[in-house]
Amino acid sequence: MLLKTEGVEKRFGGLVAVKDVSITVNKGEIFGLIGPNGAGKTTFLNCISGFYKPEKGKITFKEQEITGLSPTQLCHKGIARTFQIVRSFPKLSALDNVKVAVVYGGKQHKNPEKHAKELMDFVGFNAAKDVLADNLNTMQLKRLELARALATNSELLLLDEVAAGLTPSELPDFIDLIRRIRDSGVTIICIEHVMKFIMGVCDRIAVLNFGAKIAEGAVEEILNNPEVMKAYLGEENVH
Amino acid sequence: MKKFTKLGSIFLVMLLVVTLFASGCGQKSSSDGDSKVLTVGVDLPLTGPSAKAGQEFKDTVTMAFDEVGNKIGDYNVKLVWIDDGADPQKGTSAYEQAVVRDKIDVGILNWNSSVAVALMETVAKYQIPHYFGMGAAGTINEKWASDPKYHYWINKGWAMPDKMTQAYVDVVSQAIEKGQWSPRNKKLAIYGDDTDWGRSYGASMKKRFTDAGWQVVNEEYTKLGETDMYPLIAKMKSLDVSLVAGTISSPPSIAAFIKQSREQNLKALMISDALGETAGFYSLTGNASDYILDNRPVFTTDKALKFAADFKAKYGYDPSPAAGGQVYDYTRFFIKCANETLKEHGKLDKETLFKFSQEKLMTGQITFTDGVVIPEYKFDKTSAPDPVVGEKNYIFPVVQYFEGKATVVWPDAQKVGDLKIPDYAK
Amino acid sequence: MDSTVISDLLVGGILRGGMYVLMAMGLSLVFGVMRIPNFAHGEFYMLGAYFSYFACTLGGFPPAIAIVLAGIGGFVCGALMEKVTFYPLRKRSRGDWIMNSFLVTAGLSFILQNLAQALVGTDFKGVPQYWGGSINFAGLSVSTDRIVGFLIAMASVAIFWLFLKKTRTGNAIRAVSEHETGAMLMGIELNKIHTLTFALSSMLAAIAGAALLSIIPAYPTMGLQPLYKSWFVVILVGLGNIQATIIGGFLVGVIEAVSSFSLGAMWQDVVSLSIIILVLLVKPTGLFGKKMKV
Amino acid sequence: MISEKSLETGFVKNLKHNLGNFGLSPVAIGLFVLLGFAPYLIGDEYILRLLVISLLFGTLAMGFDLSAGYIDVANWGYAGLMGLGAYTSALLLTNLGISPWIGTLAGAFMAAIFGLLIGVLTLKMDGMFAAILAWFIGLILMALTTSLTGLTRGALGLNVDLYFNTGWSKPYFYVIFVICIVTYIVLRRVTNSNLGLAFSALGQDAEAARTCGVDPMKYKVINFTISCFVAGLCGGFYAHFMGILTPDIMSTKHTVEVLVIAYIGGRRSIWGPLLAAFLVVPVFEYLNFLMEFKYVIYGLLLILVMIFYPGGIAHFYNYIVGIFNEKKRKLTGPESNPFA
Repeated sequence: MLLKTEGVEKRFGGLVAVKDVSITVNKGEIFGLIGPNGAGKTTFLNCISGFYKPEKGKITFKEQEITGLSPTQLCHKGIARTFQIVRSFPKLSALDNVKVAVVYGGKQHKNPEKHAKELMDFVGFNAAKDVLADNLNTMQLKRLELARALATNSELLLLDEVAAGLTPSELPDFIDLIRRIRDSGVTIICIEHVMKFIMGVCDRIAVLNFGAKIAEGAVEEILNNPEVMKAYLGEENVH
Repeated sequence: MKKFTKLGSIFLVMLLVVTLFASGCGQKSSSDGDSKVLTVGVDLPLTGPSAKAGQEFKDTVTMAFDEVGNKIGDYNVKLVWIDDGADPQKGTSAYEQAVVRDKIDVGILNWNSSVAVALMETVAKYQIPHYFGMGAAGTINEKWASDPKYHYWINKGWAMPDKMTQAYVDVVSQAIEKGQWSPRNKKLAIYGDDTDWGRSYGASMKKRFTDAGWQVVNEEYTKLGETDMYPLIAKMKSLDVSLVAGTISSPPSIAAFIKQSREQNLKALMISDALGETAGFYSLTGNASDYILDNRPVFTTDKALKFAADFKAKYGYDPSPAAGGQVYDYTRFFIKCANETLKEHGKLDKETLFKFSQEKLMTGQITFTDGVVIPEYKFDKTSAPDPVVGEKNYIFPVVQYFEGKATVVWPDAQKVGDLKIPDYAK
Repeated sequence: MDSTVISDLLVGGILRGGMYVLMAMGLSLVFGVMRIPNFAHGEFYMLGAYFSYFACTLGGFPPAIAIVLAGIGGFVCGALMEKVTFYPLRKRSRGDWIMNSFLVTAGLSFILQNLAQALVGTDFKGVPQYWGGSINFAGLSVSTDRIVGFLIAMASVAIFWLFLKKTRTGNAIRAVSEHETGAMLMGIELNKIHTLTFALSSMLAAIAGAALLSIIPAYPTMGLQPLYKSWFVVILVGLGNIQATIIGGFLVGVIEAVSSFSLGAMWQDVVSLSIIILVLLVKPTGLFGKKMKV
Repeated sequence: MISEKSLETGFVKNLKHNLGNFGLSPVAIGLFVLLGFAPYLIGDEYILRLLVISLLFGTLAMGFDLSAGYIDVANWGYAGLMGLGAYTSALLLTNLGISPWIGTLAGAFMAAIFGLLIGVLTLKMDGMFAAILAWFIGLILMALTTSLTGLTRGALGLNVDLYFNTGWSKPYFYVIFVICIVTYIVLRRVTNSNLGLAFSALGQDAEAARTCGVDPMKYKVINFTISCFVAGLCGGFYAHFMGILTPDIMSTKHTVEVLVIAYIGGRRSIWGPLLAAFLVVPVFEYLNFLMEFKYVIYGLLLILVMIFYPGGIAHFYNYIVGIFNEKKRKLTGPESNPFA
């Protein structure tokens, strides 16, 4: 068991965005988080990654309580994330984008530049490494962001809709990349809408609806769960 | 295509810069000529917060030199306007430019004290005599006294505020003695704007009125340009003062103070030094300025009135007695000094002009009695760098305003009417 | 403190605050809708004062008309400047909008101030009174000009407020300030709204300058103080929060009046600024600030 | 066996690399050396003084650029901190007789401490709020300087002794020249190092930077402290160069002057603002005869630059270099960059 949340709750004013969510993520698995729009997935992810401080509940990572720590502290503990809308440092070169994470990610490297380059190759970043991030396309930025997240020596990687916006032809490549990342020893939690992606990579998934968890388990099991069908699949188009 | 427009715009900007450069360089003046030329640098704030005074300086100086045909003896006078922008750093740069580029032989005038202190350094280093800077603050006196090299800043045109304030005490004391005024108490409030000028005046009045038995119950300075005086006046009212004294040099502020004190019915006689310097203050204050006392140069003599009329005819606005009248006097005093120097030394340059100032001007041997606002401009060793203050020398009459017109009430030699006390101050 | 002093201060503070409200509202509006931290806001105040002065003296119009004319003048100038500067800037800008637009407003401020000085001169151009006389009540005496000026300010604020709340255009402006992309999707023409917003904001500042002409004469650098003050107000209540500027304006006015009375005039800035900084430390978005991303 | 020639190129390359670490390209060194001899090459005292002022503003603008360009907080209270440094040094000298050299450093440290405070206070705020809070703190400093007349003499002005017992610009030139070079090298070194990477990351996307492990508090505060140190250092120089201080030195208009230079020079480059000072200061000196229209042009230029070329000189340079590199790439074949 790598990460465990117990009864996490997050409110915005009167609105309960995340309600009593408990999940357990094991080491080495790819854990999917699905649910309709506005179900509180990203909010929940923000609670884990330290951007929001939950009002109630407890989050433990590697047997240590991490509730309420800042993103920086979590990063140093080994939790990295990507963003729903890709975020880069537009006026830094692609290499420097990754280098920031190598240098400040919490582990000393003798040659940060080399390590960054290796990671960029690993995620299949195919543009020139000294190009400003501003000039990259979405696909390149997504890979860059992954490299950056890995560069912090993360053990747990939180992916927020990483497959959104990919063309069907790009998808297999990406699924393969995620698998390779997992195989390198990183546990992954991902929020996803693209069903093909979920079914392709996830070991287990949890379903959120109106901020509450309604199911958790292996992929087939969940997809056949009648409650999930009602709450989620009934309303959304399955890809 | 996009690249082209980008480059195009850069090119445009570059072009602009280059033309500016070119036109700037084209301004260089040739000071070489066949005839003898005396180049006079006039330091004044043509831009920045004191630009109003600067413009009046410029017009007055132009007028004074025009009257002598821009000639001193066989020397043609060339005027160089040094715009100090009322800022020490800009001022010194501009002055350097005037010395190095325009090769000024001598400097005259100045307005802001802080600029004056900075310029003292510049004139000392080039050994350019600078006559009659008008900055008044004590910082100038301090620096002047600290090292003889600063004596190139030849005297201040304006006496330190401290030397001028006694006049008010005399007026008020006289009125009480004569029974013209029996104030309900002897409580005084000092006000002013938070500038070197306002503060030094306030401090001086505080001291002198305290010596004369008045009790200073409030001393307060407002920010330059402040126009909401309600809290200040409310405080004066609550302290029940019967006299308020001070000076505010910013026209909107002083107009606001005067108008609002009448609005709020402040029951006190008011001294407002420098009010008369705001030319046309009456158009801002209206009748709220009635009964106010001021100690300013005024245009009373025929000569003065003629100057004021000539000035108005030429430039279309009324000159103020200080920035106009006094500057006019000092410019003419300078012309007199230059003429005398020429007579004595046979030539005009920075050495002779400096020598003359030390030998004749500072010893009181040469004075100026032909002025429009002051009986006699005179300097001597004891007063330096200030002018000699006294009833026959550097003195301003105390005036009282009615409908914007100044009536001289002191000294007795010049006075036209008695001090009048408004009903609300009785 | 006896009661007349208190009422003196309160009335003084409120009269002062009324003008801050008028100024701050425009500033807040422009920031809320266009994300421009306007450094040239004070210059429109100056333009208003000049317009009114010339309308009064050259045009011979009665004060009320002069103030209205000044408002219209401010509106036209504001619209013009928006079209000439911010419109092209918006078209070209990629990122850093806030700082770039701030610098453009700084440039505008330079230009307007110095053009005024070059063209109109450094004279203080004022009228001794608009209406004259003073109104007495309960031992207080306040000049008519001040009261009427205050009423004009309040009326402008009220009309402006109704405009924002009740008209279609007003709603569109508010929609843009809430969510720009959303508003665009609703079919609101952003360019028009931006121009209108800037023009309205300039108009409010111009009215403030015009209404105070009998108290503060017009001169080129007169805009600086009101600019600072309106920034104090806007920051105190929260950037972009238009309705809260009404409370904030009066608050700053009264705080200044009281601190100026009790500590001395030179301390009023220190006091009001310290209060604002303290507020910001506790609540970084201002007293009533909405959470916003910049 | 290593031939002599390759040894030499190796050495040169090494040197170049090491100097590059300090931000000193051969061109920069050449310009600095040339500048260093300027007092001997230029007999004109007025131009020399302009150079001193350009150096002063250039140094100020570099310090400003460190926070405006890198962490994206335009410090509107910059002039206030400069004034703080100036007054600290001046007061130490007049009241305690402490040498102006030590005083200048003390002033710089004083400003740095304030920078640290401002950094800590504005930590939680967006760039915009931080800028305005810094502005307010600058205004408070100015108001305090004006009001605490017992200490600062307020608007009466404070006479300050100069560094040297002379008004000639030459010695002052070398003082500010050294300050400028040291500032330049330190700032280039800092911004080219990992520290600079952290600053840039924070300035460009604070949230992403946090997920990369960059501690916003720490680096923002470091940045502000360094930037304000430079302001204080320049303030001290100003005090002992001009000989007079009034609270006006802290007014916002001076911040705007520095800001204009920094922006015309180009943010996030350090060298751009320095270069811009040498363009802007002399050009506007030449325009003195235009009076008010000079400032109108100033405003116009600012607007034009912001609308048409917000990246400033530095960006323009990078753009040109970019074109060259692209050409080179095309010439050397597809090896390096098939995708970008």
